[in-house]
Amino acid sequence: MSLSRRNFIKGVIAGGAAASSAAYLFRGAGSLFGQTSAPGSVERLLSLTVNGQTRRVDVLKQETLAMTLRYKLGLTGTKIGCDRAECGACTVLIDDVPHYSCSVLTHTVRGRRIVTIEGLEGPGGVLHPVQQAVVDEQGFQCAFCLPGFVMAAVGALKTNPNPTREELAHAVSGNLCRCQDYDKILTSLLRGAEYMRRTT
Amino acid sequence: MAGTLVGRNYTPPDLVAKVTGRAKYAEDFRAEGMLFTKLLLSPMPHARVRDIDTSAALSLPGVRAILTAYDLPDLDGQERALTNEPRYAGEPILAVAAVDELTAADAVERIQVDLEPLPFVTNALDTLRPGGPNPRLDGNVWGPPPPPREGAPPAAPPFETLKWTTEDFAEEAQGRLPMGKPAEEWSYGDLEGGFAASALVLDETFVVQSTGHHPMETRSAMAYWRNGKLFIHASTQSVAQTRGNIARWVGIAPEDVILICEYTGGGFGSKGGGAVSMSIPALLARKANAPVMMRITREDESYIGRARTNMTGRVKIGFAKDGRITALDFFIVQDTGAYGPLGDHRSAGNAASLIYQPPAMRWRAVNVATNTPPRSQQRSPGPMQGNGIIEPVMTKAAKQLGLDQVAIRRINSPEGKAPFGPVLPSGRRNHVTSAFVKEALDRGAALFDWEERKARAGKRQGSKVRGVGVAVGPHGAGSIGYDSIMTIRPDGRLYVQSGAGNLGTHSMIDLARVAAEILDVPWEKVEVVWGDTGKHLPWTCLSVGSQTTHAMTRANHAGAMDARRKLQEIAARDLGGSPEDYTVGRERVYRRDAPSRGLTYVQAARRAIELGGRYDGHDLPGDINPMTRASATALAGLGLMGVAKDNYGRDGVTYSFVIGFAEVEVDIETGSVRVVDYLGIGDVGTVVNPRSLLAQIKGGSCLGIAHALFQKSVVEPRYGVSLTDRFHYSKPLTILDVPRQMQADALDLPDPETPVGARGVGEPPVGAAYGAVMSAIADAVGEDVFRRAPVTSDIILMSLEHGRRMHEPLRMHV
Amino acid sequence: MDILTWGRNPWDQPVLTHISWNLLWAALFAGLAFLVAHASYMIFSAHRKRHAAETDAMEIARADLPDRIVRHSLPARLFHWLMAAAMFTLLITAFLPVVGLRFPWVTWHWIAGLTLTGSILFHIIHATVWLDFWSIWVGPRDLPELRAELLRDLGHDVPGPRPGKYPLGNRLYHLAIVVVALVAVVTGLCMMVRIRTPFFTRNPYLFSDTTWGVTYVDHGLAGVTLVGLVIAHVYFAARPEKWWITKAMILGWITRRQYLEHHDPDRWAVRQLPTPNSATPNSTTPNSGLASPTL
Amino acid sequence: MAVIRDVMPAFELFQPTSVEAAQAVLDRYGAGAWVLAGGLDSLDWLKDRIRRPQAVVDLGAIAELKGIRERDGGLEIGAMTTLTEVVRHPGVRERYAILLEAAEAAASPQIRNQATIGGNVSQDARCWYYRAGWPCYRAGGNICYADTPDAINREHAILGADRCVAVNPSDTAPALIVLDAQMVIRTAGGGERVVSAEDYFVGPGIDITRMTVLEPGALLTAIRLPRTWAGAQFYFEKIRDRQVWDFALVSVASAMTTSGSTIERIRIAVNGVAARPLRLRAVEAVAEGRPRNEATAVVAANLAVEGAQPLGFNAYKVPLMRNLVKRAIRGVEAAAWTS
Repeated sequence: MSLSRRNFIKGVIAGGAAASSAAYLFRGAGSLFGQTSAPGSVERLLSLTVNGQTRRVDVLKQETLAMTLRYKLGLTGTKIGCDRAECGACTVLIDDVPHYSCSVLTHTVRGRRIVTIEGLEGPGGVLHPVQQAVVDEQGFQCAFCLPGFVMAAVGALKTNPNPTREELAHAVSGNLCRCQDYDKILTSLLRGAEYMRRTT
Repeated sequence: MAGTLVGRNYTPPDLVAKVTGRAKYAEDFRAEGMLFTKLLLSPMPHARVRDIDTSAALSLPGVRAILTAYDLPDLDGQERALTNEPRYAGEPILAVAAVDELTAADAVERIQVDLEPLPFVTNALDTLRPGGPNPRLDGNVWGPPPPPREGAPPAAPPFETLKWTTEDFAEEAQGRLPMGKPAEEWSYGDLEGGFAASALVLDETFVVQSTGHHPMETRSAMAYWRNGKLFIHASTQSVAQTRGNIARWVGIAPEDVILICEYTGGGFGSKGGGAVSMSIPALLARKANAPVMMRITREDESYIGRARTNMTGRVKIGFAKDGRITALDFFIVQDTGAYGPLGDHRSAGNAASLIYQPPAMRWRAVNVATNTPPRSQQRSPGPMQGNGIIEPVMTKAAKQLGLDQVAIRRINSPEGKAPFGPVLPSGRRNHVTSAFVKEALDRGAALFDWEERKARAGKRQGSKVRGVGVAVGPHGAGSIGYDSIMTIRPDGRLYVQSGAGNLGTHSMIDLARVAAEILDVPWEKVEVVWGDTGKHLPWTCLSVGSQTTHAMTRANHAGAMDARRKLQEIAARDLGGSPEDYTVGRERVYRRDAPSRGLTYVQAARRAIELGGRYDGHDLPGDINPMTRASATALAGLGLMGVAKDNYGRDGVTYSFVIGFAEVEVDIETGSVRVVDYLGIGDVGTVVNPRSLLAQIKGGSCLGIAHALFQKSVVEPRYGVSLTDRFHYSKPLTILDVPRQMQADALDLPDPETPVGARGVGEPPVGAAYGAVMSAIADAVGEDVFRRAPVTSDIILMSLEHGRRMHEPLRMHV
Repeated sequence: MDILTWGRNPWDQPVLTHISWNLLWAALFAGLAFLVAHASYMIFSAHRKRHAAETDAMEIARADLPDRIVRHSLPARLFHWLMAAAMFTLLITAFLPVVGLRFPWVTWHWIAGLTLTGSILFHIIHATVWLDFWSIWVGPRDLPELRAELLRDLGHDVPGPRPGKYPLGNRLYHLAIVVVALVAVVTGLCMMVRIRTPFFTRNPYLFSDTTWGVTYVDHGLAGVTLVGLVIAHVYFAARPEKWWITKAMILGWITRRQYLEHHDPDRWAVRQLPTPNSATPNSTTPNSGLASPTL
Repeated sequence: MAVIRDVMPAFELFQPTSVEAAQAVLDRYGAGAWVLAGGLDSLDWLKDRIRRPQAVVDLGAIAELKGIRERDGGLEIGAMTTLTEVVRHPGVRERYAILLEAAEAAASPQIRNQATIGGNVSQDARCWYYRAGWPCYRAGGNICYADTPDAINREHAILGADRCVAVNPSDTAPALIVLDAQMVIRTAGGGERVVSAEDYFVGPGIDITRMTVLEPGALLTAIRLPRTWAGAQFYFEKIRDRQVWDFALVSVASAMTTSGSTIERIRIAVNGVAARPLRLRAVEAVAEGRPRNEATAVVAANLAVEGAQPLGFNAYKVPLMRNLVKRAIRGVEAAAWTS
């Protein structure tokens, strides 16, 4: 390789001497490229209502909700499995409706209610009925897909609290599991529906 | 060994963290001043880096460091995380660390890499042609592994050049696998005599696809250095065994690696001993002097994330009238990708000799390298591919001989200490520890209402026709010789150190159930310590190949017996008599003849600390692994320590079996296949954790079903680039592609060669389902409709439409 | 303005894809600019033509010549108009979609291209076998004519060669069109391998990326050049003082007077008389076509 | 310059509340503008860094583009109505059930919750060569990678290919065509233009870089379902590999009215076989006035696939399309297994 190692190393040292900045995934305010707003475009600072709390966040225009949740709000329960709206690991509720948060621009959910897996527990750490059912039935294995499945199921149960096995399978069909005991996943979520009916 | 814990369902202690989102996987960790890295991937399948111009990238504000192959330690020609001679499209060439991902990505775009294209090959057969291109500068096939030498680590097989002749390829046009000079072979018995004595000989070629592992969690990792030690949050299947690999990849001592991986978002073999890419954030963090997060994208994962070896196999089988196999001749061309070598082809040969018990068999293989993404073992590596190649032939033979599909498998199935594989230098063949395949077939046929379903197979209703299929999935199911560490501490709790990965199979917790059972500690008082090499873990098997349950229940059995012995000794020392006079139970060690005389575990733990020496881990057995020794030393003095190596004997090699039963419905107007019902039934030894075990059977079955129906990987032949970089291209199974209810069961017959009786279960269901579903499709629409997988609607429809097989006969990666 | 457009192939290597379609506007502009410039010049020019009296004198002297002199044989005319139709179809199908008038153009384009190719092949054979092949070509021997014509254009009444059958401008134009059209045709035929036609299996990988890039760029350059050339050609055909030539391409003949006025009878000797009552000592090849190829 | 297919580059984001305001931004940024509906197609392009707009115009805040309204005895569906809203709407369920079926066959529940019907019909081709960012015809280059001797083109076109052999991926498109839906377009100049669903889509022969007639700056504002086919007999079927989150290999939609056993009127459309969803006019003409039976279906289905030109890996689409057209005419006999 004719890359000059000396220049290369010099360059790296020079790069390393640049000022440190915050450990965000995306540039913070006063960013390096100074993302300036064109007239009429959205304001970067916005209020997000997540799990019942309203928080002010500086969000880039191209930032997805999954990234905001994970890297700005510390809500890492929402997983990114594909980042392309294919696997469902990032599923959250927006106004009670399941969405792939990897494919929602954060600026489009201003003023809407967002619920993540961290927001399901009741006061005092009481598990949501669907969470409890998943624990009881040991619904998942590696569980990376679990938050997405649970959020999809919780969202579906809001419109159909008494689903058949078939209906619930369709409701969570936008979520992939690679350990793939879909049978047990479905059983546990169905149990969750039963628990929910019992608690309400 | 069933008891109050072993053989019963329980709620694993990690579940609440999982359902609340508090379980932290590698990418969930943050560190002060954390940088982000993005990879520059080779666009070419084989090239040489002539020059890299990073100046424009480095002048970008926020770019902190760039790591190239020059920064990586040499690994004796083995795969490294970055390369100057990319051998597959998508192989990382360099990594940029910057203050955020956007800057890192922008920087990657500003880098000029001058690549010189080199010859490449994506179809394994093409490199075997006379004058065919080689995938690497030094050859194209892996030779046979050198014979193992006492005390030395297994040497890598040689990499050689092998070309076949034009005559060898003569049969290619007929869709039959050319069989030129093999690189490896073995045989036993009278092959020709076997064929001569047979009533039916079938000679079939089958193309088994490659598929990406694609665990839901990609191989993301975050690393930082503190006081000269590397702290790395990564995703691995095997915590204990990954530490040494990371040390080697980074070029430091294993003691200087702290690996944290409490939760692993799946691996399926792709993260067996970690991932070589872990060295990128580690070395970048050192270079940039800041923590580095490497978030691996799904597309990255489809290149660097490992895949199953694809095999094109040809099998010639002779059958007697009653279906008994008289001779089996098996030839495999395995595509082992850009790196290697792998042994799937050997495992496939061994598995075939095991589940069909041919009296005469020949196995020949060529293990070919190509410029396609690197392979690793994937859930049932080898036997599963073998199932795909052979099971449809078994189904065809049954049909031609007028036999039942179950019957033909039953008559050939292994029993007891069944032999398998080649004749060893000792002059004998290996045998398994136990096999109850006939029982499993019988149980399964009954549970599945086989006869009833069989009766309606092949009958049409509207455009729909149904078929049933069965297959026997075998796989090696356990290793031996690992260590365990456990301590009974003065707080009255039993701490079991577990060096296995947490893949959610819960074998890494099940092993503690065995210890608790032996020591009779209530489950609430058991702490399993896992997921962090800073927490002093014992030398543990790789959590791959269905090993953990077998290997680690044995090790923990040994450790628990050691602790028990020490309890007895302490009691005898303090209360008189000989250790044999004492037994344990209800958290006490007490005299058998006077149960009131004894010590509580709390007392015993305190005494052990007072006594020191071997009782609290200051004096350790001589045969344990250095890692175990270091961990036990660090834990010494905390309580009564059980620490031991698994020295239990074993007569034979441990294998598990799962039988798959499938019913499918094929729409002959569209070629669509629906799996109507599925049953997996396991001959997997003693059931330790019933719910997890059935989950393994069903989950593994689903992977096999996906392989039968549509999961694939595709490589564009002209440019040698993977096309299946998205899920809707590679098509992993969804919840709507499986029966709404699946069945699974296990025989629960203990393996006689292991103290707990348990064998592994993760792998064998995959091949069982693969074979069973394809057999069922063959049963529904005809045995000759397909000779490749996945059996997609286009294949079925075209073949039915033309009345003959209508698909690419031999091409790979389509 | 970029003249070429580039893409990056799957190996991230730069590949030429097209000319920039801005060049189409450039060609149109150039064609129209020439047209305006020439028209203005013609209005104000002092082009030195043969005096009418001079022509009168010649006509009397050459009364042996027939009234009508064949300039273009029927096959030559058919060829010309077929090629013109093909050329127009090609340009329209190529460029209307570029300027935003969209329709399925590819099939028409290649059919027209094949028509053009066929007509050119016919023309080459026809011109070689039956016509005075060299009458249309330009060579060093044309330098005196060039000089004379230039001087006449500047208003000088000079002796020196007058055009033979084809004026020098005509011949230069022919040369240009030969080069450009052949480039377009040859590249176009290659490009047919990249699309679906009944003739062969589509194989976009027949050539290397670089070769294809050059092929596409050459085709594009030839295409836009043809736009300019065709504008110029149509313009000249439409100019009143050139009408006699255009008419000849339709009817096949010119009058004796036009013959004598515009041509040098020594350089374009009428070798056969179209009317039976005429005779000329130069008539040596009875029944052969009189006309040499023109555009 | 190396390629990286990750991390969306920066852009300006506009969230106008009226169509006029949206068009003003589109006008201001010209070729640098990008229209964002549900975002599921868009974000793919943006995350892959293949398309790099300066300004993204999110239509999500424009109320007039959302919702389903009664209109002239039919329905008017705002272009920004989500597929789930379409599926759940009682009017759709009662009168235009085929649209429900088609919308429900699209992608996955979460996508249907976010993806809009306007986006579904306007989405770009899913050819994996094109989507990989390769410089093909559709991307402005001069090659079709999917139609080369070795290309892997199982999902590609058998009809109407012109250089590009990609297919239209929309599930709702064939249903809208058979319902004779009218697409309401606000042109760049601000005028309203209504085209039939059939004419909304363009093939590569007409425009190789676009899937629809939408010119830059124009917006699809609504889809009108006329009364014409309300409550007709419908058939919809989508054949795909996976039963969820997969594009159609071939899909078929038909609407029909019968008198006795005779087909009075029929509309039939297929997708997944060409770069635009195809209305099968010749098939309709043959079927109308004939008895609804196997014989008619066979004649019509054979006619449907006339002129098909399969590629290396997609010849199966010919029998598949034929069989689906057959089913769309004669229906399908449900299997009734005893268990």
